[in-house]
Amino acid sequence: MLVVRAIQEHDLDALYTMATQVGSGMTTLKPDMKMLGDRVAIACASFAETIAPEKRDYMFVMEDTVNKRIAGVCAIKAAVGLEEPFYNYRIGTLVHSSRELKVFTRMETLYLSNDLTGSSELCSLFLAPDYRIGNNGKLLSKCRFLFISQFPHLFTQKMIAEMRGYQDENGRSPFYEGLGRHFFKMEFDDVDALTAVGKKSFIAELMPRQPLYVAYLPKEAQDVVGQVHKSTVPARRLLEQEGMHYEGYVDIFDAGPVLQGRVSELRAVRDSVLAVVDPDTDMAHACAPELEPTLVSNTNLRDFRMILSEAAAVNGHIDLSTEEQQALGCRAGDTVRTLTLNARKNNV
Amino acid sequence: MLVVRAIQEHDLDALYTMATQVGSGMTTLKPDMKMLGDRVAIACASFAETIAPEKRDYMFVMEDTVNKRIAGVCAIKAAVGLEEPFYNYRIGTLVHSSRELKVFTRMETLYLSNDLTGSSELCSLFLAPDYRIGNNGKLLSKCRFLFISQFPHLFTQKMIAEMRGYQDENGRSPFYEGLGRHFFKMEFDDVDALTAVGKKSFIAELMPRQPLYVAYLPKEAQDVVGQVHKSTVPARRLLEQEGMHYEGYVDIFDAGPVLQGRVSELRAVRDSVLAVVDPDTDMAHACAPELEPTLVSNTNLRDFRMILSEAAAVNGHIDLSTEEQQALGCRAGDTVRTLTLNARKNNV
Amino acid sequence: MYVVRPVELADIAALEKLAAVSMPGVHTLPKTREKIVQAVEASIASFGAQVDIPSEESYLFVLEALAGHSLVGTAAIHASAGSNGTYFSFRNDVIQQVSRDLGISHSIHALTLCSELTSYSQLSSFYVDERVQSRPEAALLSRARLMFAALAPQRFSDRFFVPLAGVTDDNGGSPFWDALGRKFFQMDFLDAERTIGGARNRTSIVELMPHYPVYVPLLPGEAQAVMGQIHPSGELAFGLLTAEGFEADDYIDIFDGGPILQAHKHALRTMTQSMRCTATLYRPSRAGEPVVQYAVAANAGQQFRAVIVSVPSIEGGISIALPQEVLDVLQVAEGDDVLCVRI
Amino acid sequence: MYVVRPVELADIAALEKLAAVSMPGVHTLPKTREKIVQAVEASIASFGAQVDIPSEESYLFVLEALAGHSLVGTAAIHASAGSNGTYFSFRNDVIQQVSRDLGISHSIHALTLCSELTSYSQLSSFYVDERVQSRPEAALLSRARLMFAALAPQRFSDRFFVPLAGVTDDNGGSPFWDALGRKFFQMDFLDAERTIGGARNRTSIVELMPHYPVYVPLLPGEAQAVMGQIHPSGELAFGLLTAEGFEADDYIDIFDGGPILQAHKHALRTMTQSMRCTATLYRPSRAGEPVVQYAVAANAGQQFRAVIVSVPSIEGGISIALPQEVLDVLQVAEGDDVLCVRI
Repeated sequence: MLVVRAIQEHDLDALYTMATQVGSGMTTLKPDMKMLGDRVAIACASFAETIAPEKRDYMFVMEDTVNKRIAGVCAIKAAVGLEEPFYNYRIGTLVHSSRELKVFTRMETLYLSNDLTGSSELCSLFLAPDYRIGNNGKLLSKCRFLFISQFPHLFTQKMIAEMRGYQDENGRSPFYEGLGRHFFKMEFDDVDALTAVGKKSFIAELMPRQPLYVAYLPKEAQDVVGQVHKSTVPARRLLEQEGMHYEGYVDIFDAGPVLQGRVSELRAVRDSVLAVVDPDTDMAHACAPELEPTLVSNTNLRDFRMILSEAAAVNGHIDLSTEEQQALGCRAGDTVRTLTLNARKNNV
Repeated sequence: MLVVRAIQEHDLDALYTMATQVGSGMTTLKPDMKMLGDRVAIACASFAETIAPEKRDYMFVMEDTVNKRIAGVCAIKAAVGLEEPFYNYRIGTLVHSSRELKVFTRMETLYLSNDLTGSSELCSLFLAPDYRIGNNGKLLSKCRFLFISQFPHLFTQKMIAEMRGYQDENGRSPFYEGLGRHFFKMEFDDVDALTAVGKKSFIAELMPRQPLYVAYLPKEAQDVVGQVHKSTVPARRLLEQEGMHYEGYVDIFDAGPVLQGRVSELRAVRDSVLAVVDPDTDMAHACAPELEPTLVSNTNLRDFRMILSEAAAVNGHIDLSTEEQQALGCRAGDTVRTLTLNARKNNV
Repeated sequence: MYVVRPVELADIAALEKLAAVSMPGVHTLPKTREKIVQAVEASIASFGAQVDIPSEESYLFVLEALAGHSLVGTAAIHASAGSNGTYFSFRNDVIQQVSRDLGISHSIHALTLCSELTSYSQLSSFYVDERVQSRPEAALLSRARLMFAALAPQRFSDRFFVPLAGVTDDNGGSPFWDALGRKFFQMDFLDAERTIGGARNRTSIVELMPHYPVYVPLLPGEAQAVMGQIHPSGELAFGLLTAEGFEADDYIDIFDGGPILQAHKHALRTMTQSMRCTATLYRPSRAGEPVVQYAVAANAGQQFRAVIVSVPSIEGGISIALPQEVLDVLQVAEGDDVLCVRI
Repeated sequence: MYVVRPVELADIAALEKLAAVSMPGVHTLPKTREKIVQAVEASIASFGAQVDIPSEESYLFVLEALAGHSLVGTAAIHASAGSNGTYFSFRNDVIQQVSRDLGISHSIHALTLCSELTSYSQLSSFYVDERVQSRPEAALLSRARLMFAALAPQRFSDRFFVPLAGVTDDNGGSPFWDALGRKFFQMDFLDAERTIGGARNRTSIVELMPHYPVYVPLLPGEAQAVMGQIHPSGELAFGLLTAEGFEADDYIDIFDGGPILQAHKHALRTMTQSMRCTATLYRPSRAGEPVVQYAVAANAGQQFRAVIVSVPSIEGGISIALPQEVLDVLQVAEGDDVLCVRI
């Protein structure tokens, strides 16, 4: 069984091993023992609530209970941009209109902004390649929403997730070539490496500060504004199903979209329900016929754990197997939080 | 009984009478026979679908079936800003940070924008003073959401509503005094009058186009950014309950908030259900014990009608009185759309 | 001999002929009879006006070949570019980009829509017939406007500018326009110029053109290449104006990116090096006396005249000896003041 | 007699004494012995340097009363304001607002953070002892820097500027700072000046100061009132510099809103009206001969000296007759070139 749980100090080596497999494109998970060690320490302090709420970084690992292997990682930062400025481009609209000449021109505009400062961020999701099957990816990504539903007071109302932007087959970012390169005069990968070590804000000093018309950019750069990297399409879809939307903020380098959601409108917050764990009867789940899988988490901040179960909450109760109860660190009579794995369509 | 219905040509005189009672502060409903006549004609063409979708203006009146009096009006514009630029200030954030000096300054910024161009707009709501009792205000305001749920294809995904901004007891707008006056050099009421006759865009030519730090404004102007007029507080709350939120856009003159909602996340769109009208049994509703009131509309674009009923939809059926059926212009076996008048809290 | 003088009503027919052959373009002559008549009448009214503050006056000069009384050139000067609106141009800005952490510091060139030239006096409509282009009279025509300004400073601003036509291709397209103005106006360059009548002070400009700086590195190469470059038809004017002291680096045209030359009057040779001398009658004293060429002008109204003379140097002197024929053309008598500058 | 000369190591003690009495403020003398020593050494190195392109050189001059060998004034000039970073100032911009429908057109004054002064040469550290303030030697000290620039033009830019301290209240607070800089720096004016060492070319400025134009009408009245106004301590310098040809309207200081005077060298009297003359020995010929005052300077290196002399007018002439004592102070002999300008 796979369980997603709060990271612990002893997971550092496994985390490092995973970081070596990530490759470029994810700036928050680099194989750097110092950086990762600091981050795990902050994560442990976050779950233990020994640091201020806005400094917290809740990191989760997915563990295979059979072989004890760490197969995935993901995180929620309580607030971005409070130590180093957090930059994005925001896409706005400007209308240039002359009644005399009968011209009405609607232009998209890029504004360099720190608007998302203070938002909570979903980040650092990585699943080991040999575990990329079945519902594992969903479990890993969605565990965070269940955590947020259980502990909404730990987060700001605004939740964001930065998505990797479009690159062509050669790893070339048309947006960077059309914009950033003129101001940085260095390769995209060098920029990427600098952002990885926390220098993003200093690069942003070199970005033009005045609003830019998108129409000034080459066609191929315009086309990829708000487009994700091909490999990120499924991850984007998952988040959108949970109530995150592209609202016009993009990465300043590759124009990858930032998905945003209001915590109160996340599917998990709207639809997840608490349930009391029934004593294990062995039978109910043994014969459950094609039930929709359900995300189930305990309600314990310090030792948060979540699994995917075939059981469903009915009338405030849920029937979990002994193994599942163990994975969640709970027993009959305890309260758990449940959410169907997949969103249902509205009945309209 | 009160019924809200699509406006008709013969409502013009009643509409004019109502417009004379509106007073200042609502720029879209002025007692001008020519303007109102044009608008009613557009509204009728909208319900009849004889003009392009983006030009439509769905206007509704609330009629007292007892005395045939028109007691209220409200409207939904299919798209704003496509003929004249639609201006707002957008509140953004800029961070000024110097590690060397250990200074981290987070500043709010006003950007002159046309970002909301093309959005659908809820507007022109007015209820005659002697009808401001009970649930009448809710019925009038919320009828539009039921209309949108029934005909979502007629609207853009983004729905907006401009709220009147804060003024002090003397009708003075601190925001206008702190900002607009420096650039217009005229009284707020004169500006208001100009916007009423469609000159808003030309006034906006005089606004400063560069981003402005909110901190440059006098304290009392800063304090009212995004604040509604005292008399508009209830209207704002109603819209917020339906899924509209203040997202940082404000009026360029009085800094009144623009509420925004994604159509797919409106309560009415999520929660309203279709139901078949049962034959009138007289009994069910006669003895309905403190049922929550339900908004019920027909599903007819051309002759859209909506009432507030004590009946509730159960298992896809609803029991409406004969009078109610007549008010809706439907009969047993027809399909109606229903939504509880009040939002329920999530079960968390 | 050639003389530069204010345009007169009798010149209208000749101007029509000139307009028919002169370059297509926007900074030259009016094209239709109606507009020519308007321009001539405006000029005559301007020369005749009592002026305290430069305003709508527009002075049109012609270069006349006295032999044959033919017009071979035109040049104009407007008292105030913004008398009838705001004159818009792009200012060449340099934005410093600094990142201490990365040790990077560089400059970015940006174009900012500005109205700074609004209060300047504007030179325009410079045209000389092919036969005169290589003669000093081309320079006389160009400078005569400034000599007039030196004689009647209250009629003009302390600062002057001259927009010169930018680079266009064989089809009348402008690479600069295609990269910038077209995106906002949604029309071809020549259509836009026609629509707006070649003006740079129309409300439509403030309505349609970008209010935020345009970062030059984002413009396509072809557009960058023509920024500040002149149309071949403007080379003569460009040479004359830069020799005069005009500078080309600060502003460019918002439509075609052509250069806008500008200067404070203190930087202009005609202003700083011209001398007011008393005219005397020239009586050749000895053969072979070395002579130099001067532009000489007189009168600050509709009687304004300017010619070129070759006479002995007047450096340090206070009078200039002029042949009777020149006195006649200048409409001055012995003892009258004239303005002289080396040409 | 007084002489302006480059600072020397031997002056350090005297400069310390001057620093102790001179005004608190940011555009004057360094305050600590260590910084004074640094400044003196930098100056000596600068006068000694071979310069092709103006860079980090910083030239410090002192005014010495020869009777008693006491220092009574200082003045400096930096070859390039931005040799060590970007020099930031606020440019005074005017934005035209036009609404044709309403028939409204007006101008809005805005301040834009700019780096245009970076390549200029900067005058600073002007201080004269009270006893000398009303004497022509105050003007000599101020102008000597420009005379040096005239003698060694390759050491300087074609453009010069001088920031003058702005208005502060009795507590050292600045109304302009309170309205603007404080909102970004979150500290008092004097703290900010101390933190940043009075510099205007630090990365912190680009990190903290606003990058968008500041619309002046939005500033509180007290802040608007002091824009471009000088601190009373700067009145002497302001008078001397405007008489010299500096203009005050284009830029102001980003911290206290004080004026930044600037000029192209063509606009400076010292540059345009100074004459290179051959020095001759003055032999008084007749009593009562009318004399005029000249600033006379010689040598373009560490031997640079400037004095005031009263001698017969040299207009039109090519030599200047100087008493032996003056020749000695200037360290020139008969026949050497000197630079002269009316004072």
